[in-house]
Amino acid sequence: MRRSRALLAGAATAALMFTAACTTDTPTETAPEGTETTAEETAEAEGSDDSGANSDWFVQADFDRELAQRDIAPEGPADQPWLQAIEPEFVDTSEFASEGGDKVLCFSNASVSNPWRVTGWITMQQQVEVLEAEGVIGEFRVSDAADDDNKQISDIQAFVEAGDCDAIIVSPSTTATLTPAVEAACESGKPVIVFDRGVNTDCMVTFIHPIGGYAYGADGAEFLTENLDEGSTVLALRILPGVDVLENRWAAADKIFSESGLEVVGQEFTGGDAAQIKDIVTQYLQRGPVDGIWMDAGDGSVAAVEAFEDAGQPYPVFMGEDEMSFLRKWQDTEMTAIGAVYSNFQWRTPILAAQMIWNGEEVPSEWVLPQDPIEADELDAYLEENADMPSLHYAKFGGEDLPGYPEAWTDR
Amino acid sequence: MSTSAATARAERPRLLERITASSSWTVYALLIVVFVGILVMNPSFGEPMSLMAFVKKAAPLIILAIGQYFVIVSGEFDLSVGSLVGAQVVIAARLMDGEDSMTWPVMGIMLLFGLAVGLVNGLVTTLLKVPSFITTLGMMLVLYGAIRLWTGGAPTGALTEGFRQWGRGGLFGSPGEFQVPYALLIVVVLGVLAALLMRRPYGRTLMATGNNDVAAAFSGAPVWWVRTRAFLLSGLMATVAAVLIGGYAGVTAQVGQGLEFVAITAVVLGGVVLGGGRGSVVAAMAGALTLEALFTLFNQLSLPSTIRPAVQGVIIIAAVAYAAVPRRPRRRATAEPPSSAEPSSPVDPPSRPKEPAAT
Amino acid sequence: MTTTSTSRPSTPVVEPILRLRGIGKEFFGNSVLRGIDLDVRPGEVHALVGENGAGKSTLMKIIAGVHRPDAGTMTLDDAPATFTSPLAAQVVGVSTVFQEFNLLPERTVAENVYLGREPRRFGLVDAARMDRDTSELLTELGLVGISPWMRVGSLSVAEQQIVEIVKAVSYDARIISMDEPTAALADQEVELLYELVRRLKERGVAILYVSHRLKEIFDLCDTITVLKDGNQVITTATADITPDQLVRTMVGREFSGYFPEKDPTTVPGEVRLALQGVGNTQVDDVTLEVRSGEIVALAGLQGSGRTEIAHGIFGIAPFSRGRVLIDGTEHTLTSARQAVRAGLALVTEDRKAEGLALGQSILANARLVLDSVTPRTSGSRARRIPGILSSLDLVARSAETEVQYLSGGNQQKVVLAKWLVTDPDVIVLDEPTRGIDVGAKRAVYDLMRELTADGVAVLLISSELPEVVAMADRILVMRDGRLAGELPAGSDEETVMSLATGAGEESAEHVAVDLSVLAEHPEALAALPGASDAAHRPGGQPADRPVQQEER
Amino acid sequence: MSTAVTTAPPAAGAPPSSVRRRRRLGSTGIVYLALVGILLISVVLVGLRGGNFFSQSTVAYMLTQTSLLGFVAIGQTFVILCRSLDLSVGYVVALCSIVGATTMAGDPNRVWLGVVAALAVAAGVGLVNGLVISRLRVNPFIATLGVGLIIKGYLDTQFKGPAGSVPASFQGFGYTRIGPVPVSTIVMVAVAVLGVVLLTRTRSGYHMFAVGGNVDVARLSGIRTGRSIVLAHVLCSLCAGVAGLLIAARFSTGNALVYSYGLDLDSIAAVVLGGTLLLGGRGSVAGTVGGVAILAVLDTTFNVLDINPFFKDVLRGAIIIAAVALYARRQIDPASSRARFLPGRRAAPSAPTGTSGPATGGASA
Repeated sequence: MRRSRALLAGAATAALMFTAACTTDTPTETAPEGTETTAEETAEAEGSDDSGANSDWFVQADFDRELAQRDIAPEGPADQPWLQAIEPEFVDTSEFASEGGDKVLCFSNASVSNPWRVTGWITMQQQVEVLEAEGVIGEFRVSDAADDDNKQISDIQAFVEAGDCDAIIVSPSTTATLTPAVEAACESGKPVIVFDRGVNTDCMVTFIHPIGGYAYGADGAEFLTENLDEGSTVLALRILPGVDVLENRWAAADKIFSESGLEVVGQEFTGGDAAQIKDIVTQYLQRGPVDGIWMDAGDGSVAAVEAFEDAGQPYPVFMGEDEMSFLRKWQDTEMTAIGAVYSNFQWRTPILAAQMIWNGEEVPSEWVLPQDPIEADELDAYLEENADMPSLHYAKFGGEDLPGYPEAWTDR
Repeated sequence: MSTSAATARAERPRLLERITASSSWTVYALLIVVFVGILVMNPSFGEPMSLMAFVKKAAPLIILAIGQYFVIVSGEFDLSVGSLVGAQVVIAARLMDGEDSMTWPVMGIMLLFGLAVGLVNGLVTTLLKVPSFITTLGMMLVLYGAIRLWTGGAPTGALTEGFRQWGRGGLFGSPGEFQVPYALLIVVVLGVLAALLMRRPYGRTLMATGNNDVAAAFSGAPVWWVRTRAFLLSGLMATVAAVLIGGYAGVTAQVGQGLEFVAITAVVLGGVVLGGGRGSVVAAMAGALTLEALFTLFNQLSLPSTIRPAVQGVIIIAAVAYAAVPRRPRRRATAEPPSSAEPSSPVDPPSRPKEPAAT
Repeated sequence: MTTTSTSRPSTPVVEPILRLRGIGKEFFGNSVLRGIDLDVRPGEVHALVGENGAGKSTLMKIIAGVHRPDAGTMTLDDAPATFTSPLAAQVVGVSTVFQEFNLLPERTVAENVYLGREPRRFGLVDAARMDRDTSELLTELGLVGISPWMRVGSLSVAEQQIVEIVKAVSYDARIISMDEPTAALADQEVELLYELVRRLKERGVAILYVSHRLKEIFDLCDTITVLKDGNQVITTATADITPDQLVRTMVGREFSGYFPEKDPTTVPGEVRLALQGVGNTQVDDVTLEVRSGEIVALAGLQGSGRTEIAHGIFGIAPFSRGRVLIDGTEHTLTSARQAVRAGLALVTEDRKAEGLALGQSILANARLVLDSVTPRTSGSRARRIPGILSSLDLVARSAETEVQYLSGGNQQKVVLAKWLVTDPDVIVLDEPTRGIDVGAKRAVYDLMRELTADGVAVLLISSELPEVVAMADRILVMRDGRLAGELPAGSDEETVMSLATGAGEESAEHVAVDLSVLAEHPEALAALPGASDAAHRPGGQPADRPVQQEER
Repeated sequence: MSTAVTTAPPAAGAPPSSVRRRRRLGSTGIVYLALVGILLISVVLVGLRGGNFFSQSTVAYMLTQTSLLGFVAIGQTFVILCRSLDLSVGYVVALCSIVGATTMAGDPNRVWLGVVAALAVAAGVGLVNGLVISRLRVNPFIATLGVGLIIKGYLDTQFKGPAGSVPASFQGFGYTRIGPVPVSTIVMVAVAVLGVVLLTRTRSGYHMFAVGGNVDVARLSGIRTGRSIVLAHVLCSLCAGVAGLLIAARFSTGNALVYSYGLDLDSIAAVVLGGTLLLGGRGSVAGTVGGVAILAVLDTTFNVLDINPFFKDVLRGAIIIAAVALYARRQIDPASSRARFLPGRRAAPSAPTGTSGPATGGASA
């Protein structure tokens, strides 16, 4: 009896090893070739073929919509941008309405692995404290996936199975990969709120996000185009390849640059590492002038500016983010710059959305928050307002009216 | 047993012979090739400003390679240096918070912290007998988590100008013009000190410990302390590297990430053998310099950033494989004493280096 | 000196299995073997002797398939044979047991024996059969102390050696070469090996036996081939040669004068090292003194606790009881470092594992103690090293040569040099002449005399009785972790032996028989006589346990 | 185990093999003992917070966490046993998730094609790793790091983000559960059983132990050591390939960024936690599964207790070090070889009284 089982296992092993033996002779290139074509097929199937080097990520319709949304006045209270929405299509949430407080709010967080997320996470916790004090929220249950999609899928599954979440908030780590998990969460009958990055489904009650990556990239690219003469050189600094929100930013910028007279001398991935950024900029400066810097995220932007200082070169026209270190450097150097914004205050919105849903109030099915870059004339105001904030804080964090302000953000 | 006295006292082999006899000569060759490549692609790289900018960027890795060298040559690994560099920069920023008066006290604290991490790594490895790969892997996780726990996830505070000058500034001239970077001076000083240290009793004991720790112990070497000191040196070097990196580029959340693998790669590229007991610190530094030069060359070639890791992988494997291949005949030649020198004692050439000269 | 084959073997004429004719070997133009003719016959034990570097190892490696000969022919069963690898040789029945064990300590005996050719059933390893076959083999060879499922790492050195031989037998070996099989064995273990060799011989296996120990050669071997400087000096039946002649053939010098005379002006002085009732888990209640200018020998069987005394003195495995006095001051030594500081030196038993960093240069090794213990002054003190090395007649290309490329004797000289340079007051020599050639041995003996003349106290641990008897001023004999007695200089080996083995009444006869052989060839005593099991086993333990559990 | 036990001639048959089996479990036993210990602490801690550690969802969560790392760590066991190392596994997982997903392209009929393609690519990478190490004699650390970088370069260049899609039928591999037990865990256990059989019941497995224990001995015994190393690497990559397919099933698409999950170092930590020697020659797949389970229990507990994610890293690092220190402490104990000497010594009539304890090591190397 033991033997026969061992035999069976042996046969299976043999089969496995046969597979190995047979396939090892296959040149490695064959399979990847196959995959490459299918990747393109997929891209085409999504109807995203367009001009430009970045056809994988460029969708003309999305680009057009986001650029247009920048000029649309949002609905909602003027002093609470986190409650504003652009062209909202409200959905009825009465099915989720329920009496009583002390709700269990579950939040599956992708990670707090970068300063932008850390800032937002503090804001979110402060907002939760307000609602806890009001008795709306009884328990705020959080799973942090540490940027691991697989773990986040499990986290969401665990929330669904625990069964006692009154609402599930998801900040997805990657758009495509979390779709099945979010769909499963929707099917559980609990209200699901997705914010920041999206998922490929519309089953959730609301999807909260600022206008988006195209707008972000375009803000900077347009600013550079306006402030630089034709033929000027622009260096694009990017963090990672393959992250959709970041790819959209570059796709928009690439599109705008290709239609302007600017010359993009290079696009480099830096991992957000200041040392690498500084080194890369320095090397470009050795080879020739760089008139403008475009960045897909503000991390390490100060290092890029310093590279110009250390090389004794004039400051470029610069696109940074609303990160304090950059804003301060901007003020010190008085360079021509823009601070693009990917609205950090969106971290408050899901909590408030959950409260609205429990109340049965209608919410936008796609809750598009405003996303306005910081321009030179607003710079001083933001700096003054955030004077005590640490250098990796984000100016448009939108938590000034919360009771924990400012200690929660200054004393991290 | 006739000839002897003269042979035992024989003078050291000539420099050229020593360079080519060691496995590290490939790294010098590669270094020259890469530099020539860069200069061909971009002659302006040879200008003093450009070279000094390169030195500032390369200095931290070279210093990390020195630290990693000590640990590797003693037969261990230090995977925690990347995390340590990150932790140190964050500690510096948080404790200084832009106060100039705090620069020196905080640098003192960083020094102590770096030594403390090295001490823990060393003691856990030597006294608790945990393989250093695991010790330092654990330390990497602990540092990564602890530092973020302390700062709430993202670095806070700011570095002072007095701190930043070490990685950013230099002697003679003003910023934006040609300067002799402090980083260059620090690298040269540390490199010379490291090379001297390896010729000192401690260096030789370290090398012997990496080669055969039992024999070292029987010869009176406190093996645990010899190895722990290697980890202390690694912690110290990581601290210096942190000062330079922080100074060069300021604080970001990502600082230091993955540096441990780059440092180990650099050291191995320099012909230092993983497992201990073989290799020179100068070659390890050359390995680091080569790696940094390679990154620069990629940039000068306008290689798409995404494909660079692939090219880097191929070059590293090729270089290490190349260094491994021609060693065998070369070693045999030295193994075989010329017949004229000692007719009475022909040594069987070892069929494998591990168990030579039986009978 | 290059005459060959002066006499034919006296054993009944059996056709050789393996025939070597005119074998020569060069390494990089350096000829190490020339014109070797060798006939290996079934059921014959053929000794291969010669000084270190005479070419024995190379010849063995050629037969084993490690090296290929550059000249000459090998025929196996009258068919030309070239072994491309050790495995190829093994498969046709030519196995070699090297000095370094080719065993995996983490695996079992059976797994080691059948390594590389595990029996299979339906594609899977048939572990049960493997155990069974190994067990049968062990029983057949009379080895009941070892079981197939034991982890090899848990076996003693002798047992591991036996596993190696069992492995060779399992290949249905017709020729087994053994490279100094007794070098690391305790004496009762040697007896076990003898027994094994005899059984193999009965089975018609041809055995090629390399050894430095003349006793073994005369006990075991039918034929002797002497190599010198790569030439075959003689091949003769054992009966046709005396040990004295044999030694002369090997070294080309008379055996007398092997041990240097004691300088009459050297007289023992102050007590340098004193142990008072020391003990730990390995030894107990040991009291001894070594004076300056005195050589005290610590004799005894392997595993009797001699090395443990050395390790205890040196702080490697410290004593837990008793007092250690150095120059009259009590010391608690818990590390080698403290011992060195206190003026002690220890030449360890196992050169390669404990004595040398093989990958480092001669100079680096010679400096190691200075560098480790007295780093501040090592630079100036190390200047003496070249002088010391040359006074030891070290042969090497340069001081930068890595010690792994040196012969055993030269390696030992490097070990000695690294201790001499520390100017020790007390030097402990643990088997200083093991596995080194006659010339190097002589250098060690000379050195001991010089040291005592300079007032150094020498504690000599040795299994080689002639060495003990000829060199020591006093002989301490250990047995089972305790001192069994003290004998004055000039005591004969017989007395030492009986103290060491604790030979009782009932076994006296056996010992006497053994020693009668020794009496005939006192100079041939390169090894302690093998003591039978019963001879020194108190309490009459079952005799079916031939493998005495000795610590290595 | 002193020989006193075996003075009676051992009969060839059941007793020896049963003893052997017991001894084998010894080293793996402590891993599972540690697992039980950590499990108990977890149950108590979760219980104190009013939770139930053995609730269906928690168990399912834990098992799901086990599978992905389990596949990779099982593979890693083979190479570590051979005294090698594979730092490219993370990249292989990413590559195979993409190859699998893009080959399937959402078509249920192409599931098997996708599986075969992914595994073929994985085996190819393993082959390259193995050949670079065994033929070019590049240190495994550098070789696999280099191959990993090459794959990374390919992935970053070719796939800017998730690619391909997986048909619903294949998603079952990632989501289907039988009771609290996910299918992926069952497959992982099956792979583990295959691994156990391979290591303890096939020549290839025996030879891997030999190559890791002492490569010279293995070579002298006629083992083609290069082949063992290559096989180990191929198996390791295949396991990583299966992990990649699991990723594809869970994500319903392939994702290149999976390489940043730290699977390489995690899997090595799990293998060492599982009692396998980092220097090769000793270890077991069963132990590795135990090691993976320890990490999964920790993760689950941290998750249930809602521990700060950064504090998790601190605890994880500290626990890995502590556990391995614990194992090391046990291995230092020289009793196994020394105890053989003591009974004989004690049997001597005048044996000193203080010798009952195990000998202090140090002397032997």
